[in-house]
Amino acid sequence: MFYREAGDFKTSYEQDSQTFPIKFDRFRYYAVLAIAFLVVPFVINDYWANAILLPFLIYAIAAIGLNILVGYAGQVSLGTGGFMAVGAYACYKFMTMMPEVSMFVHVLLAGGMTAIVCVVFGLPSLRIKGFYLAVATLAAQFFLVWLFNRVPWFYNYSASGQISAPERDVFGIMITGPNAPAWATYMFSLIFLTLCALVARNLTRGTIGRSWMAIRDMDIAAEIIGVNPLKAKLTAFAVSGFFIGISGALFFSVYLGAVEVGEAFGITKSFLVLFMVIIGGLGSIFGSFAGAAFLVLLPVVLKVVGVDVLGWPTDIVAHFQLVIVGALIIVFLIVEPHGLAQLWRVAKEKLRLWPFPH
Amino acid sequence: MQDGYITEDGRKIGGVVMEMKNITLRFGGVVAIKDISFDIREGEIRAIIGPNGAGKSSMLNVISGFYVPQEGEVWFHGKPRPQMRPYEVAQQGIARTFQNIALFEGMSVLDNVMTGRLSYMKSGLFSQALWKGKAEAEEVANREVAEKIIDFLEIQHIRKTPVARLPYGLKKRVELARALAAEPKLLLLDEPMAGMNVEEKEDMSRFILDVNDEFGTTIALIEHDMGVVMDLSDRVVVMDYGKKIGDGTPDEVRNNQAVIDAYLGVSSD
Amino acid sequence: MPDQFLFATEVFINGLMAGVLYALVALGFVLIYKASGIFNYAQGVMALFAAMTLVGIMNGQVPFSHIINAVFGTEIHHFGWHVPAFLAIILTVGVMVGFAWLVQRLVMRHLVGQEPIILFMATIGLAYFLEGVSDLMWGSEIKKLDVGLPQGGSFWIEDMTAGLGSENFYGFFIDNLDMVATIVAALLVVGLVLFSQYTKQGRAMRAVADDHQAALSVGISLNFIWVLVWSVAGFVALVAGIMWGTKSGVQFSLSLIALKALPVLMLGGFTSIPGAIVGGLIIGVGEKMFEFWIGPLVGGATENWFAYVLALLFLVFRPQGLFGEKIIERV
Amino acid sequence: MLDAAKTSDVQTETLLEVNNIEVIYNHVILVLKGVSLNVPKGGITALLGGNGAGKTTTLKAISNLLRSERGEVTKGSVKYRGQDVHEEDPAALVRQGVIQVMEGRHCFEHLTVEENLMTGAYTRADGKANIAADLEMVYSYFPRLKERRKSQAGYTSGGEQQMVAMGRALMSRPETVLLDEPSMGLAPQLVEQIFEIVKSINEQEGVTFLLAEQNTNMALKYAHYGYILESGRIVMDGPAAELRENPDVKEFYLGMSDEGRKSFRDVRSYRRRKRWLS
Amino acid sequence: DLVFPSLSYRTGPYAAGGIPFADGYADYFTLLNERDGGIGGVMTKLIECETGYNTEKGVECYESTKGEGALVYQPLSTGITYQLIPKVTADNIPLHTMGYGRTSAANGEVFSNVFNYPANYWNGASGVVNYLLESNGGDLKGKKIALVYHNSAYGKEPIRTLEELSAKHGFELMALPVDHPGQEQKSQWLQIRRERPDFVTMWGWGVMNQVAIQEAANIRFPMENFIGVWWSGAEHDVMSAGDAADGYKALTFHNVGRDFPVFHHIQKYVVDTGKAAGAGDQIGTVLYNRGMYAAMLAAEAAKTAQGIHGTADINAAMMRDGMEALEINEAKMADLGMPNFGPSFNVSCENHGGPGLVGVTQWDASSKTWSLISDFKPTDGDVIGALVAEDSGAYAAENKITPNCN
Ligand SMILES: Nc1ncnc2c1ncn2[C@@H]1O[C@H](COP(=O)(O)OP(=O)(O)OP(=O)(O)O)[C@@H](O)[C@H]1O
Ligand SMILES: Nc1ncnc2c1ncn2[C@@H]1O[C@H](COP(=O)(O)OP(=O)(O)OP(=O)(O)O)[C@@H](O)[C@H]1O
Ligand SMILES: [Mg+2]
Ligand SMILES: [Mg+2]
Repeated sequence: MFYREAGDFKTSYEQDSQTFPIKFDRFRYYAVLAIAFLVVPFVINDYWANAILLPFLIYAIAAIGLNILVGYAGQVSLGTGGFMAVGAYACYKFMTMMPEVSMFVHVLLAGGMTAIVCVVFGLPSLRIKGFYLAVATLAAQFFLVWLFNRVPWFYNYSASGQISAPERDVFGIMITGPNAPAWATYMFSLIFLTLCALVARNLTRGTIGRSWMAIRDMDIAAEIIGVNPLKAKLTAFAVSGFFIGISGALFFSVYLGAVEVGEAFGITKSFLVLFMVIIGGLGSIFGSFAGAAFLVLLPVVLKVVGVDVLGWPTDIVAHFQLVIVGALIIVFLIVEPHGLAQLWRVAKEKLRLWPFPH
Repeated sequence: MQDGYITEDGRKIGGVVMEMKNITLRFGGVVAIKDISFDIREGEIRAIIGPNGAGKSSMLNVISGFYVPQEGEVWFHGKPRPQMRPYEVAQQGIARTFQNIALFEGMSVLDNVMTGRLSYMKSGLFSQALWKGKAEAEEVANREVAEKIIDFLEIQHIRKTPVARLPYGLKKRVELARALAAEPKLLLLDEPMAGMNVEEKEDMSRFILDVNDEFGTTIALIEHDMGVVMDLSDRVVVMDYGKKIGDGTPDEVRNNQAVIDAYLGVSSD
Repeated sequence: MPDQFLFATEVFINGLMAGVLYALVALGFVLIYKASGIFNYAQGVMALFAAMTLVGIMNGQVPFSHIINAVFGTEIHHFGWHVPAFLAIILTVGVMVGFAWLVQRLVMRHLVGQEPIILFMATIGLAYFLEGVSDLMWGSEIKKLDVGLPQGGSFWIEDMTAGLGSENFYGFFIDNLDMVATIVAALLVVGLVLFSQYTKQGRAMRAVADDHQAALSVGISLNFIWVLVWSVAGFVALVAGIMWGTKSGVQFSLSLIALKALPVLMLGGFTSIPGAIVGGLIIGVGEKMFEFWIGPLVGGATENWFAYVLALLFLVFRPQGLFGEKIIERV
Repeated sequence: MLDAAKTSDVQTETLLEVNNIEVIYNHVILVLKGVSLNVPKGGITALLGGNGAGKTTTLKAISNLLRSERGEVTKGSVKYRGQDVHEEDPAALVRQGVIQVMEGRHCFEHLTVEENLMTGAYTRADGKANIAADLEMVYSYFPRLKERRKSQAGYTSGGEQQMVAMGRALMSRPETVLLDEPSMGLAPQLVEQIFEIVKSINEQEGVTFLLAEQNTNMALKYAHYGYILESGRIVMDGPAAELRENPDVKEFYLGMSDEGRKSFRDVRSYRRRKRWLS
Repeated sequence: DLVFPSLSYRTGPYAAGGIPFADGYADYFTLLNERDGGIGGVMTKLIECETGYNTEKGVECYESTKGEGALVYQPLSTGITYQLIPKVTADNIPLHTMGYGRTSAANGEVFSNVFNYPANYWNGASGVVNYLLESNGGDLKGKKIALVYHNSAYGKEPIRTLEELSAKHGFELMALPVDHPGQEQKSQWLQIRRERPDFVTMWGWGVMNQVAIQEAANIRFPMENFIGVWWSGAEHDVMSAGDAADGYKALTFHNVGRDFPVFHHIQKYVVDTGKAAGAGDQIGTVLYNRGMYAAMLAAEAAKTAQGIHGTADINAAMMRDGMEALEINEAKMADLGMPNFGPSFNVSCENHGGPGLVGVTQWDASSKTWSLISDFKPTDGDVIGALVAEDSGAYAAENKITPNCN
């Protein structure tokens, strides 16, 4: 028995509803946190920060946000790219309008802004369901991108319509711009990710989370037993928008530093985040992490293996990358439609039973 | 009828809590309910029976506010109930179970039961996000109620199991638990015993009677097993293709020729 | 007649025509959705793949020559023959049927009974896969597709109508290709409607969409139905690919026409074949007219989002689209 | 395990043979722990048992519908007419004459009642006329369906849907019908009617039935032979008449004590179930 | 080794343009290695990294190659350029955005590490107008010019300049955006048909180009009056419209065709020895030539740097100095086997953009060739200079850069 939960008794309901009811899990969780906060910042370099860790952290935030909407509340959204754009542009406007304020505040405000926009586009979800809703959210995607491309106020009238993040700091440490040290950008994003994950976890284990899931599983029944669908759906959109906005803000300001809306926040972004959520596991916070890690790492790994190790031409590798990503997605769905998180759960269940097969 | 009476086995039945007045419900060309009136008294077990497609479930849906009748009114506590959304109806103390189990498949039994308590949980988004203060206290308090009901229905052992994995009969019981968790004044049960064997029906009957006894919950019940209906209910409404063809005590109904023709058939006991 | 009115009419007609082209893509979606409840995101890529295959066959290109050359150090690119368009189309249909079979075999059959969103994701995976394969197979440069369809404005219509307005009005501009597309689309729709409504296979197809398990239980072979449907969808993709490929050359962006088809689907209803056409027409006209009247006021390029917003607003009033099956809500 | 043939008075061919099967869901949940049963040709065999005993799972294992639910038969074999059908796909089984009526109706919501019935004839190739005749036959068994033939099945009542599901299966002209809880949710008259229909189809058309039922009373009244399933194991089997007289069956499945049927109101305490095996 | 990363895109929506450019860029360095043994005796090493025209991948490529001693980046994407401008400045690696990117980077006082010689978009915009002026007897008053542009940072670049020029020369400007990818342009072309501008100019890329040319042919817009920027003037852009595209014009800042000795060398040393980056069939195409031209400019800058710093094994900072001191003249080019291949120009700290000389090419559908029909001519320095000063000034202020040339 590698994995034990026997002998782990709870004596109160608080204990029972804590995030990691099993001691072993709790321990592992603290270990991961300790490494992330206390070890990684000292060993990080530009490549790891900019090519792997920042995108992972930032996409994980977006994935958590989208997972709340899709995985918990059952409202499929393809507007993530557009909402991230709202976060990015809001952040840009706040950064340039109030340069003296801390970056923390800018990012949070950008999240709030996105939450509002997300709620507006969430309103039709009261009537529209399923794939109709999914496609309807594309309206947000295209409209928002068009808007940010079209209205010069959003990009401060720059000639090309690009926005570039000015240098901003937190407590005197550069967070944005080319001179921000890798560890600082990493820590900044990590703090947001940790907070978002905690908040998401708290929300999903409590009342609001249950009403989201009820709406997801059977909306009519949920309403009849007393869930207010308006409130449940719109809070889901708001919370999800808040997270996605934060990730959009970080994506622009901390990670890329300059974006062009159509390119950075196009429809492919929406799909990418949705992939993360599904491959990771719908309705699982851990899954959001797993999915983000998987899809950030996979192309890098494939590239390294294909180009650097095997020495194939880059275009063949790039095409193979598409083939492999596509095939992997399908294989994953076939093997475990409920994502990496479920795979992990099943593995745990098996370990618990080990060495007996059933 | 007077304002309340005492049944043979000594339970007290109160005044009318809900009254359906001339309800008519149509779906396009189909008339599901045709000008039906009946009442439900406080503390009683009221059965609704009738052949398949008679409109029984539709009637419950009208009570729940899910279907809006074209004609007629629902009176609740002596007042006509204004048009309201189903969740508002639920918040007035009306809980129910569904004919085709409508549990939240992606959630554990415990969470399902906890959803029954949503109307009691009022903490704000912010407090919940931080899991501090009101949110946590509320969670614990309501969890206690939920656990009590779980104990009562003897489903402790599956508390953490995702409901999708449960066999049919247990799902029905979980559904009942979810409805009870709302501590309703009026409980609507749509075929709670369908798909159960006798032993399980006996258990379920026991639960229903206990709920009625211990919490004084008024119960409206749809059921096709005549044994159950006749044994449990105080009064029975009989529907047939949208019309009411009988209303009265089990004995009255049993001997009503129209009911025998339309529903019971000759061989019923 | 005032020119402004004539211009508006012209935009209107061209909107209709553009709508037909969108509808051609949307049809493929509808077919698969109807038959399996799957929202097949790969439809656009299928159109690309079909068109690439067609061009490849016509030009006698060696498939996967790029990899073959990279691995074996050879220099082969072409077989050196040219296949006539007609024959090439038939061969391509064969390839699409083969593809349908593979999809069924390798993907669908393992995902029986899964939730729609999972199936949707699988088709996105498929889209990536197919995109990579098409490029590996036929190369990613732009290819010209010419199966002999006429192209360019119709002189005849132009001459006939030039007299309607002042000398500022040249006559209506109507693209010959669009007219061909309209005829083809009309034929396809009629054929498909008859098929799905009045044949045993059509009925089975709709049954499968509702409930996989139940369909299995009455002996409908999901595998067969899926191969059938994906083949038909592949054929529709080929038709769309030919039309769009003729218009803009065969290259990567062809797969993005799927995005143009989605609002059409919403508006027409995911399950309705006539809906795809009507939806397409409404979207085509709507976006062109909007761009014509409102576009100049807000800086243009409204077409990408207008269709979606229109569809969205429409759905708020009719959640299942124009002709979609009513969403059954019961407890 | 007892042998069905031993007790049956008429020595008939065994159509369906289930040998010691084990079923696992999701790779971890073991549901059937070695179930064996025999279904003789032309008989009505009942499979009884409480909730979650594994009746549905057994039927699905036979008709090969498990795979789509992430379940698999890991041990044992299923033979139809002596042939192993374990690997066949459900459609092939239907063509061989085995059709399942699934628990919970499973109608095609968006198809009309008539279209639903017609899908039942999907595997048939014996001409439109025969199919039309059978459609009339189904309508004659279930007149209510004829009235509602043009409405979408999704909007019909529970009972009507059950009729649709039954009728749909009959449309395939089956040799063996696996009937999962046909009485669930039906009005008493209709339950009886359905069992009568089962009986008459069985007698007149010679269709074999394997019937999973909760309504033990009814099932044993109409079945020839019964198996009782509990927690994934067959705990008792025998001719229906014998089972009906068995005191345990009487108490737990028929709700009768020595004094005859007792009122549901009188069950004052929950009984600890007595089990044959545990 | 002298490391030259090539952020290429051989996949995705813009692959058709990305492939020949990347081939040309790579083949030239291979040629230097094979024929000359590298640059100044040090072998060159090309690291290709696929971006798919995607900024995030661009960042990944940048981060993964910069540690290898990369000398200069050539991202061939305006989006990635904007991304890299601050990063290269911080890392002190030069960035060469030839004919694309951020136009105001021509101001080397602000953008110390970014170079966009020999011409930029604003030169392009002015080049179009100058060409039209010239062919219309110096007068464009009352004429109407339509700009069909890719609705992105790239496509929007010329608008400001064209607006200024329209005020200056009195023509009317009509801007028509086309959204990515640009497969459906009916609206835009119907509008052109209605409003009948005298000239159409285009800032397109990818499939948008072909569709525009096809649509122009469909409405029978006279091709001679249709001028694309240099990214809208490759063979594949015109090929699919067939004969109808005959006469279409495009700007350029280098020569076209394969009649240059350097191509014989490439054929001999690179293609025939099987070392070509692509299939070897792209030589002489517009974008291949451009890629090769970019490589040549990089190699020459490297040579210059070697000269300045007296070492053959230069680093990125030295490379930057080399680029800033680059001199290209006819003699040098003839020496390299590219006589008259591009304009002569000098780069300086104040001017990273070169002289902005722009030529015009025209497509001949029957022979399927592009030919240069106008020499490399200067563009409107006053207008452009002011715009550059304004935009780079704003950038400097926002990023607290003090413009200086030390
Ligand atoms: N898809 C599934 N995944 C996991 N477990 C399942 C699944 N389907 C059924 N089970 C489990 O298998 C056991 C047997 O279920 P089954 O449906 O066969 O019972 P049954 O005898 O038909 O009961 P009922 O009378 O309630 O229909 C149950 O404990 C159930 O929880
Ligand atoms: N949403 C709806 N749309 C259309 N028709 C409906 C709808 N809901 C119910 N009906 C129809 O109304 C009639 C009554 O249905 P209802 O479900 O109330 O019957 P029931 O008495 O509960 O029957 P059962 O005992 O079979 O459950 C049926 O004929 C049904 O088809
Ligand atoms: Mg009902
Ligand atoms: Mg069952």
